Amino acid sequence: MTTPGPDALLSMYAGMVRVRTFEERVRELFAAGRIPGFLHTSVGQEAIAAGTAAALRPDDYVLSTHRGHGHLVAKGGSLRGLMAELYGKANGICHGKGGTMHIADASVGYLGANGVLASGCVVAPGIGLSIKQRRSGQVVLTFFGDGAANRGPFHEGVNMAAIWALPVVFFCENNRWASTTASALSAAGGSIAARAAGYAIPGETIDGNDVLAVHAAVSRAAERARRGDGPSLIEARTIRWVGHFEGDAQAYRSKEEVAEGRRTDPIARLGRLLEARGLLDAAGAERIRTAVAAEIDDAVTHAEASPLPDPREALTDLFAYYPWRE
Amino acid sequence: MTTPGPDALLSMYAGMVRVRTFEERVRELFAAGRIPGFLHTSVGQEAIAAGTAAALRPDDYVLSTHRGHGHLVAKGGSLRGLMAELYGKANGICHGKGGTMHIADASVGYLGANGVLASGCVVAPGIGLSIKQRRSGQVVLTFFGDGAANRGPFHEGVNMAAIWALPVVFFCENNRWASTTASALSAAGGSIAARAAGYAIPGETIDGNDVLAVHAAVSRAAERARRGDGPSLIEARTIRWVGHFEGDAQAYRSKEEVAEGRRTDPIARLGRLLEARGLLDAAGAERIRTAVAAEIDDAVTHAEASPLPDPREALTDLFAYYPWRE
Amino acid sequence: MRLDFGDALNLALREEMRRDPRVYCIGEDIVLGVPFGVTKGLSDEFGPERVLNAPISEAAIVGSALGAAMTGLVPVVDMHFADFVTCAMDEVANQIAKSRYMFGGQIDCPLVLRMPYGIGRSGGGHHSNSVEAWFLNVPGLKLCIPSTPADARGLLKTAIRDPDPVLLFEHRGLYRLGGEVPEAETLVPLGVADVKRPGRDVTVIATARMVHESLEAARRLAEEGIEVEVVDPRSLVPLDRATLAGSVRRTNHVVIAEEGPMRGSTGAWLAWVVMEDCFDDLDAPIARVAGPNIPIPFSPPLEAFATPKADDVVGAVRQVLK
Amino acid sequence: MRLDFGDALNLALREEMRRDPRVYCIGEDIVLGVPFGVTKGLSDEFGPERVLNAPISEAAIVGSALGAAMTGLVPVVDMHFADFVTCAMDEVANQIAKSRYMFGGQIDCPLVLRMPYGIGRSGGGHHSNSVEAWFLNVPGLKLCIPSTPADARGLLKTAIRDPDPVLLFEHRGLYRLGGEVPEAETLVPLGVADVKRPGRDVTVIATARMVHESLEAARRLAEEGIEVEVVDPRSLVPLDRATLAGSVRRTNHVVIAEEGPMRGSTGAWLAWVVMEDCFDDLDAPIARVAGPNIPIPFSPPLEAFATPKADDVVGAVRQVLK
Ligand SMILES: Cc1ncc(C[n+]2csc(CCOP(=O)(O)OP(=O)(O)O)c2C)c(N)n1
Ligand SMILES: Cc1ncc(C[n+]2csc(CCOP(=O)(O)OP(=O)(O)O)c2C)c(N)n1
Ligand SMILES: [Mg+2]
Ligand SMILES: [Mg+2]
Repeated sequence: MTTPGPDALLSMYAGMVRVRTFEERVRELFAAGRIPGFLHTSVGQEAIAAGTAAALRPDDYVLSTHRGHGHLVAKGGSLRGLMAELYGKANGICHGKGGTMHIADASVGYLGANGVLASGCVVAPGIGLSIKQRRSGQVVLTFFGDGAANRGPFHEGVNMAAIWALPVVFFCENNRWASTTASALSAAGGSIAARAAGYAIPGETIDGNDVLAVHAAVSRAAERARRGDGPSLIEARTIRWVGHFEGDAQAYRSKEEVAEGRRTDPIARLGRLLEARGLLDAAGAERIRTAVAAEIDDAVTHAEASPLPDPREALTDLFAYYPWRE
Repeated sequence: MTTPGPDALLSMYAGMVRVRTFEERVRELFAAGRIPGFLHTSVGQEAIAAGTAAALRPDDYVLSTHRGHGHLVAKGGSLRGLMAELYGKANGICHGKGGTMHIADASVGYLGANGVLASGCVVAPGIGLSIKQRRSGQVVLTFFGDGAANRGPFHEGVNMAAIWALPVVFFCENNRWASTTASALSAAGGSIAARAAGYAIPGETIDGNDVLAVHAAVSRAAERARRGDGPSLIEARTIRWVGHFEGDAQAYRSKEEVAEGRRTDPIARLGRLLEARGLLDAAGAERIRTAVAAEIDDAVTHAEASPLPDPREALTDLFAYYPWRE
Repeated sequence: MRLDFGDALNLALREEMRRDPRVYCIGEDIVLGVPFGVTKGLSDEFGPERVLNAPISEAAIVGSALGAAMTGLVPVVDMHFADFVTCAMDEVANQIAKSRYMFGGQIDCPLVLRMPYGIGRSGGGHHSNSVEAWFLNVPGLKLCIPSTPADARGLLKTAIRDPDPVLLFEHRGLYRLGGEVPEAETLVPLGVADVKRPGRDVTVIATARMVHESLEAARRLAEEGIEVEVVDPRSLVPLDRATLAGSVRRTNHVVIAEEGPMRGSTGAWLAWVVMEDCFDDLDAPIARVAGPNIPIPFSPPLEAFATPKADDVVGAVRQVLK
Repeated sequence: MRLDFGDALNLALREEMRRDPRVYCIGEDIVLGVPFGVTKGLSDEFGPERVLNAPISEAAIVGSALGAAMTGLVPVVDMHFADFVTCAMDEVANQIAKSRYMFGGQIDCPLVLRMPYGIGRSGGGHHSNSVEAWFLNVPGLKLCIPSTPADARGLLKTAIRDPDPVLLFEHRGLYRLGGEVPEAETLVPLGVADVKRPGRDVTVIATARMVHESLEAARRLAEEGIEVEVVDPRSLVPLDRATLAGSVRRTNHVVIAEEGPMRGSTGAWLAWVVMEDCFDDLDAPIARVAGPNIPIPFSPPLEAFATPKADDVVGAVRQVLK
């Protein structure tokens, strides 16, 4: 496993900035009524999106969640296509049919956000089967939350991937909360990673706000998967800085938790390391922020200028083949 | 926890003989075309039925499986009611509506065989909730097989029972096979009990052909549950002597496995111990067999003599209250 | 008193939990009542033992309700979104619906599944579905679908007191709809339809949100002198066939309006019921208003296309009258 | 050649697996083909990579099929018993049916779910159900329901080659039914109904086992000079409305026969379709034959009561003709 060099570190930094800026912009747009739907953003959890993407190959697959914008941004999805989709525009990557919770971008192996928790855990083994059969050497990484880990598909998917030694990485983003419900009160034993032992697969808990730890853990798991040694389970501890969804009053948690999140800001943390290594200075960081802001401005401008779909487009895309009139 | 005295030992012995004789008789009756349905018997697994029942209180609850006759016989269900149900007779315990895979006998806390694997794992926590709310000091034990352990409800039920410290005993009968599929090839890690650690609850593997080991493990788990310390997971290794269902050609396993089962016959094993302790001799064993045979003869005679239900009885028992004509 | 639909449900829960200590609520995020507020404040009054924030384990939430109901409690499950009943489909269709029957009536199963459902606010394909039609085809379940705050409160109270499993379909677009609710504890019986507006020309049989779209359509058509009778079945199982038939025999014209997709839906079943009871009373073919046969799309204009509205009811009424 | 229904399905699987290396089978106990023998011998020819004995994990079996289908394989899932689709309902209704649509057509989902279903041999409440009606109300799925060995083979082959998800409902009571199957590889297209017996007096629209009960009824009625036309839709989505309507326009009398419970069922949907297309062609109300609204009981006389038979079709035909 190669430890990331200067370029890799800088691109992970830029990747986190891109995710953060994208999500913050989306929140503003939602507040301004430009974006519809039930919106869940990943502000504070950027190290996970950037670290996993950096450890994966471009042709590897990712299955995501209801909180998936960052995963797609980091995987290299088109910001224009993504933003236009969030707006529900005709040229959105899903023609406006998916929206925030159901976006996919097959061109970068991102096979879907998902409105149903833990669904990726059972879809992933099938992608693993096809990778194995095609001998493509790819890997599939499926994200799920600490709350989703309590659903049956987690168990069935991990077990299936384990017995067939499928190239799957099960990645749990533990941000302490499932909406208003504390993970500590809903996941028996308090550790998702500890469940790996029951299937005789590797399970580790990492600091999800340390992009290097995320990169290292996913690199290990991906190499193992490519070797044909089967799946791994990674639990990354992190903190969501914002509401579960936009509009969440957050009566269930203390301000202190968010403050803790800001203290452990994954972007600032890598920034300090890059400075220490002389790879980044204030001006350089500013350049990155400016460049990213420009990309996102472009995506917003594009989305704003794009047309809404014709209502009758609702009837398209259901079947690949359906010549019948009913 | 009290170790079983002479009477308890003898009644466990008689219990195993009763289950074995009942199941063997049912197989004959099925072969003779007297009993309809998809029949799964527990020949060889009697130590589990008898050992668990002996460790539970009469008012404790049991949730069973498609292979549940023995569990009900051991829990003290009416042999007449059970046999008549297997025959599909009007006076069967379920009026002929349930049959082999869906029998219940609420009078002894047996809340159902089940045709859907692992279902009991999610029903049990609710019984645990009601026990807790009623402060009745009862326990609920739910049986499931090694194959069923791979279904999602196992995970959801164990986790829920664990976080709420519910009085549930999860009892896995590992007879090595799920129909034609080897447990070793379908349960990652090879140990169901090992999965308990992931939920921070006790999990132990026992010799399911040693009725004393079963009794001891269930007694420990039940005491823990009654203390309010929550659920336990027990995996009992055993061997099914017969086909998965009546008519199973068993092409998937060697004759040697069945021979091994007979060598480790739980009844003979306890019989030797009872003889060694001078509690049972050949004549005594014969008396037990004769008495049990008489009970079962009575149940069969009763079932044979009982009427089939009137076809229109199919319309009853659906709702407790449904005065409407539609 | 005036209450909105969500608060009327909250009142019903409070009243029934006060009346019967066996009643408890279970679901995800119900202590704070997220997202719809129906269970808000219940845990302050009744405590955490009776208002259980469950882990995200739909099969265990629903399956445990069966276990509790069989052994002396009365669970009221909040499905969060009815879309997720798919995650507990076996527990509903094979366990809850069948246990009493398969066990020859040995056990009762007094439980309620509250099913927040329906389209709106770009919820998208996983948070917008009408799934009640599936359960019509599952014998052993009773199904209610209120359209007003008074009916919501009255049906939920009846459902909680019913010894059998009842699914209550609550359209999430109605939660903030206001309406008059009796001061006195008033139960609405199952199997009794309600004529929401009398009229002599056409019978519109509508459920939940479509009752309001149909009333709007009736108001518009009244201006042209077309008198529409809007009949709300309120419960689908049992179904008040007599009231439906009575109306059809007077109007001789029928429109059936629902939100879910057209194919294999509740409306198709209701159309059959009308055919069976009133074939000779029909002066024209029945017209149906329902959603197109697509998942619910995200983008507002697409979602609007997938959402049956008053206009559609107006069009259907004109069709059956021409 | 003469083959039984199960062997015809086995042949279709062999032919398609030989033709297309992307096709694989997954399910419980399919290597030995327990309990119905449909997949027997496939692993000898195609090896364990393409005939996967899965753990008892319905959600993972069905969910993994979606993952494989999205990334280049063509899974054929054996549900073991269709009753257990409840254990993977989210994967079918929310994931498989909707992914292509929600993703704006970016992915194809070529997979088949083989659904052994139906009543018989005292299988009881958990192994006897007709569940196809649920999926009519789930846009995004194609549904087939063959009644003969030739149709079974032809429809399964077509389903495997179809780029969209197809559910194939195989009545378990038909597996050992023999019939003529073409030597040549013959596909049966979706959306094309088949007139199993021509007749001028009554159209009986029937599916799967009820096709045979209806043919038996037709033979009996022919002795009285009543000529029954038996029409088998073969696929429910897409549905060949033209053939159904064409028959009804000739006979002006309709009976619809299915095995599942009456309420909210496939037959209610088909009745609506006939009403919509042929209201003015009907000389009498449609009559329906279906199961009672109960779970399937175990005891033979009770199970028989729950099983629609030729007698019921005969009765229904007399009713529409009187
Ligand atoms: C099967 C299912 N149940 C419930 C929901 C409603 N829901 C959406 S997000 C959420 C909380 C998820 O928590 P977690 O898995 O920890 O992810 P996070 O939101 O923290 O990223 C819930 C309950 C859902 N979308 N799917
Ligand atoms: C959910 C579900 N899937 C599949 C089946 C079909 N089936 C019945 S028994 C059985 C094997 C069960 O194996 P195990 O759980 O080990 O119990 P055992 O039969 O060995 O006692 C299978 C696959 C079922 N009844 N329920
Ligand atoms: Mg979380
Ligand atoms: Mg087993």
